[in-house]
Amino acid sequence: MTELLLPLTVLAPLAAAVILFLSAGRLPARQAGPLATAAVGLSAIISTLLAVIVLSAPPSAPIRITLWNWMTLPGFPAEIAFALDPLSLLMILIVTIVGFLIHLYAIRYMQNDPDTARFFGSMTLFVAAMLVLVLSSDLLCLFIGWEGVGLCSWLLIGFWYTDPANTAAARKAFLITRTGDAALLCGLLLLATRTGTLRIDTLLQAVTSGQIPPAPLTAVALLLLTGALAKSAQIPFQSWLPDAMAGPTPTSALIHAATMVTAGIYLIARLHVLFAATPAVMTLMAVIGTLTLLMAACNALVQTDLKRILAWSTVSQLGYMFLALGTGIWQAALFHLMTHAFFKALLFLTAGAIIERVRHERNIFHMGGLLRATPGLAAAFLTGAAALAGLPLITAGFYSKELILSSVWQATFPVGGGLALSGHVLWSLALAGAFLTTLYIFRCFFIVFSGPPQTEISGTTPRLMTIPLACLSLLSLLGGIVEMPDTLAPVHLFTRMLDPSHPLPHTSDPAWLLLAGALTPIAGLALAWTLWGSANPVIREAPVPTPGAHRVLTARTVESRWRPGIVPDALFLRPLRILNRIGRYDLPDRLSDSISRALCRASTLAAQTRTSLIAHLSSRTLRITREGSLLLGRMQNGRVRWYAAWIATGLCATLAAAMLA
Amino acid sequence: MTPLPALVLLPVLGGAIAWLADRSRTRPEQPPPVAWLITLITLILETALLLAETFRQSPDPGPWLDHFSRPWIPPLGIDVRLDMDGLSLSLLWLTLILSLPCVLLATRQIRTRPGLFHFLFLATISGVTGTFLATDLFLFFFFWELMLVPMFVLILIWGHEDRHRAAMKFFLFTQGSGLLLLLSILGLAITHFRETGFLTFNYFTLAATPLSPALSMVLMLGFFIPFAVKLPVIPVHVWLPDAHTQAPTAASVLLAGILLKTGGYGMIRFNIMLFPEAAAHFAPVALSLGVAGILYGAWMSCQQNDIKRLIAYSSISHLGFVLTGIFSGSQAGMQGAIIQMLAHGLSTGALFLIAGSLQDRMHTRDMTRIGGLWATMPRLSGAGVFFAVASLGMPGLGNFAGEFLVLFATWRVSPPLAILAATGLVLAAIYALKLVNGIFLAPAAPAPSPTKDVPTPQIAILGSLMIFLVILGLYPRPFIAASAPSPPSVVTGKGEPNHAHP
Amino acid sequence: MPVMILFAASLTVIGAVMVITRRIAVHAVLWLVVTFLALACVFTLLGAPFAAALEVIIYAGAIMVLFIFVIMMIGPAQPESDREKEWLRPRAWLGPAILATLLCGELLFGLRATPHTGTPAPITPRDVGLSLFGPCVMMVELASFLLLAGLVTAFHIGRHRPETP
Amino acid sequence: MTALPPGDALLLAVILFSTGLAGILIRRNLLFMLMSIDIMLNAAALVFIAAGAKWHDATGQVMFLMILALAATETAAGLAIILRLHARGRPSLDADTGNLLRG
Repeated sequence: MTELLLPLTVLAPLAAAVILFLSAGRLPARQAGPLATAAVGLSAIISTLLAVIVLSAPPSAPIRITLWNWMTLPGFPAEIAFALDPLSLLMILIVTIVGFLIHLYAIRYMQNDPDTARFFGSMTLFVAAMLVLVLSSDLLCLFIGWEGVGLCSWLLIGFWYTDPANTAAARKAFLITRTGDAALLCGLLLLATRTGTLRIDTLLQAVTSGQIPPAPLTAVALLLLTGALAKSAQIPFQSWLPDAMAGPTPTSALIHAATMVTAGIYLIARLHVLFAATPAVMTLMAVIGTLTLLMAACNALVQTDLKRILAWSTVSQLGYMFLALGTGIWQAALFHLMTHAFFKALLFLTAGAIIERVRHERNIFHMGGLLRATPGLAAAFLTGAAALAGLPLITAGFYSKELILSSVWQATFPVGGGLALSGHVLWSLALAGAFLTTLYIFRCFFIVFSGPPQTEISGTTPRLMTIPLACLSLLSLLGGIVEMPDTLAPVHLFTRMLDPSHPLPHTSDPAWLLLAGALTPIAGLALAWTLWGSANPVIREAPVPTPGAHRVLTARTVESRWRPGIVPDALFLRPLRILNRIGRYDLPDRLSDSISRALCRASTLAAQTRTSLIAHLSSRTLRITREGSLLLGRMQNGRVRWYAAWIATGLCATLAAAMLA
Repeated sequence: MTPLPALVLLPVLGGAIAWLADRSRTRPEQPPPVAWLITLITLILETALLLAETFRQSPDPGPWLDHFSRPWIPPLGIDVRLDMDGLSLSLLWLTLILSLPCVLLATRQIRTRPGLFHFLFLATISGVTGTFLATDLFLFFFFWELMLVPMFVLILIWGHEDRHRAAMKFFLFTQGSGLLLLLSILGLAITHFRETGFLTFNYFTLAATPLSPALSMVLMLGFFIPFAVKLPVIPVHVWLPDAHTQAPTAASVLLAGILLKTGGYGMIRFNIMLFPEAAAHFAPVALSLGVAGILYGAWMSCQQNDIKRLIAYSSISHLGFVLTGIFSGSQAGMQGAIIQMLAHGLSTGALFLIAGSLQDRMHTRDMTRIGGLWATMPRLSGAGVFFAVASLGMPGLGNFAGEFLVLFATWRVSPPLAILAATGLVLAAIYALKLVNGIFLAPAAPAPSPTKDVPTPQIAILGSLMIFLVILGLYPRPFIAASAPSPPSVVTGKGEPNHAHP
Repeated sequence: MPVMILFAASLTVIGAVMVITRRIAVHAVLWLVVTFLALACVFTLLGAPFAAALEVIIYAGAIMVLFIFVIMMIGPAQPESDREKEWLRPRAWLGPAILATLLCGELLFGLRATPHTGTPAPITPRDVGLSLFGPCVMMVELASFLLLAGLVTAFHIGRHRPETP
Repeated sequence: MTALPPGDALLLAVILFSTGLAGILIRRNLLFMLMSIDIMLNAAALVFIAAGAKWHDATGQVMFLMILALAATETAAGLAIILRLHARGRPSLDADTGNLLRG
């Protein structure tokens, strides 16, 4: 039963994608959306079914299905094989359910677009690729999905290809992730040559049994981490994600919530045993996560584009997840991934609806006062914002973030050489990040929804779009109760499900730790209210580059076009561009061309020389002849005396010759 | 009765008939395209023949599938010797799979002297077939030259604006290196004559020639350079972009899809099999050249604005993988190289077909002047995106399978080279995306877009190529198993040289 | 008698030089007569009295008379003298003089070593007559032909004809 | 009587000949040229005489007679030409205008 259902999960969206692409231009636009939604919905139903089967009777070992042998090499088998364990199960649930809601939403959202077939084809392919990624039991097979999501993100970000900026953003996303992919591929090659297999379970056994020496293992971990960082838009690869807002809003929701960026988290969680064996890499991961979450939160605080704020918030939340992964509590990372998927999808879809209502205006300072016009959207956005900020007790985000924070507090991060980084430092930084998170998301909320209306609001949000919003709001609020801190209630359903054999060590956390985590968002909310939300807000106008509260937080000018990706651009794209400029000419080609041209010129020259030489000689001969004849002619001038003189001269000469001889 | 000689002779005979039929036509302006029809029939017959050959019971149990041998010039020890192993068979299939779409899609539009065109086209195919089958070195050289001359004429007469220069370049490079090949063949045969006292050009006999290491290296290089020119390897690749760009569509497809493969085939069959030790010594250089080709081709490709030129440079990049795989010294690399050859033939051939049909419709190859094709021709654009994506090495498609195997084999030899080659994949993404975002998913451009998409049958042909690529990418195992080259030492049965004792 | 020889020879040379340097034709003719007479002396000294006699009779007599006649017929000498003066500029005679001197020098140099033999015995007119009508009778015939041809030519050219185009 | 050695006579003939030659080259007047030619003929005659004296042979004087006839003929023809030219209106007797001779 499960053996049959598992491939079907992937097959349904894949088939929809193939049908949609093959039907290019034939299938009526109205049918493309429902078809895709139905396929993803089918997939979601199957996943739910699988979840019921698996959870009702937890099997001792993961369910494995080998579809076929991909390549067989001496000492290296590669298979197309799926495996279902709780981790995969969680992922496919998130991907299919959130994906389904997003598709549902997109039916109406993309109704008027002429190219819905391509859109939904790419979307379903995206889901299919992500499912392949999370289901594969073989890293090489995982790589298919890994590249597949990159490809689909490129297709979708550049969906509106008539604007070159969109395709440029799409290419940037693909190239940066592709750079990470190359690193990942190198890591896979290293693993494959070391262990002779890329099957995940065999691989992890090899790691635990110490089959790989530490140095290659660290190299593998670093390479895999690079791939994951690029896919999840962490420092230094973060610049592609905000640009990816160029795509349609459902795409953004899909990329940020369900697919694409979670792939990196999933990979590391999947290989957590391998990473656990390399503590230095873990520390690096945690540090990068912390830095990213702070940096992205600061960026989000100064953006004016609604979608960009959300994009940076995604980078920031992914930073939390990497922090959790670096700490070693991958369950917490996945818990946050799940709640994040709910509220981020909610936020994006709401944002899309808002933007549609205000005539595609994306600058938050041109909105305002939307609360009265769109109370439903405001409620949805507030729910999402609250979950993102992690307002205590009532939101899912609180529980997941709290789990991460409390674990970080207790962890230590070995740096190497006996030194270790205390978890307290990272905890305080992460807490500051949480504060900033609340600040920026409620800044956004207050600016958009309160205050005087700045723009005309038109139309209504269709019911088909509100249903997903409602579902996601519910999930954002209640999704967190599956796992609670011990201080509140000992509910550990989530972590138990993920890893029944190794439950998280729940030491007695001090109560103030929880309190700090709970109070920080509230403090942030209060500050945001003071600054932007109250009747007499401190800051109301669109931020201009003047010294003020904003200048404290960012050293650069505050513009919506501000590109925090400058450093990675300089790192990756500029050298490529320079190389491109250098490579405008094919050097050997030039060389052979110039040689041939030189030969040609030389032969021409030789021919010319020859011709001119001959011409010169002939003309000279001609002249000598002519002059000689003239001379002779002058001798024959008919003057007797001259003849006599010539005779005498000849006589002289003859005599002289005779005598000298 | 073995059908091997028929396989070789059928295309050129069909071509001759096509030519004559076209000449005897009274009103040349009016289609029916007699030559085209005859060509099509010829190719279908050839396919049937190859089918029969594929499923024929092998006459002897060895890895060689079929033999054919007749004396040709006995005093010099030259035979007409054709042998087929898995490698030849798979490359022959590639030849047919590519030439059929070529004829179906690209050659019907030929208006100037269609008879001659089809004759030359089929003559090239004959030459290629012969090259893949010949195991007498002299005969091999004969076919090697045979496939070159018609291609030269094809470029010279039916090419695009700068065809004369391109054709001359092509001819000079390949002909010049062909001379080296002849010298090496003679050198090997004469060495064998000195050692054993009888003159032969038989591949299997010559494989057993005892050679000093230095001589072996010299001869190996003598074989390597012409194959490297054909493949092409980076410093001697300069003929390729021009030839591919200027050739007519069908010739571009033949060049990229099949003719380049003769280089790879030659390297496997002659360099690796005849001189294993010398090849192993030479491997570091060849690997470096291959990786340099990968990076350089991709880099150059990123810079092009001419569609066909971009594809041509991407070929250099892809064939760098082939070279790297061949010289990586392991079976995995060899298999990867073969898979890469097949996949590259399909993907690049299809891209050239698409570029050719675009040029037919829009009369330009300049990417800056083409754009927004998806809106008007979504099916062709979809195919274009698919093949571009295949060409950037998307896992699950044929190219990735080959590239992965090559990288895998290379990593065992030298991880830094493998990392560099993997960097080539990033560059591949750049040029492939540039191609797609330059013409298909791009803002509308000055050149007027055609209003009609290509008809369904043509898309179906491209679709079949896509299916081949997907199968090659997802299930390459049977191909890997079937296309393994056979070593020269295990030949048995009636193919054994019988003139060894004069 | 070397004085006699020297005198005759130098007179010959001086006469010849005077002939070619005179501006007036009659003077030149007279100097030419002097030259011929001196040459007749030289012939005598060489032992050829017959030749000397002929020299005086024919050259100095007959041919010079011819010259005188012609000069007479041509007419006044005065403008001719001026023209000759103009023609006898150093630029005009320097080159020919050098050429002639060169030839003279070469010949002298070539003939310098002529052996001196004894004084020749004189050849009498009888000897000449014997030779003339003996072995050399053909010469006489030739000379008569020559003279005849000269006669006819002179007559033909000198005949006064009406101008015909 | 003291005779002139034929060798010395030759030297005299040379000088005489050169003088005649110089006269021909220098003078443009036809009359003078004729006279110079006579001088040169005399020089030649002197050589014959000297040769005859040296070998004591009468043939030298025979040749002298021959030259005598030649000179007479030449002078007659030359003077006739001069007269003719004069009659045709060339009073200057310039030899260098001889190339303008017509008819």
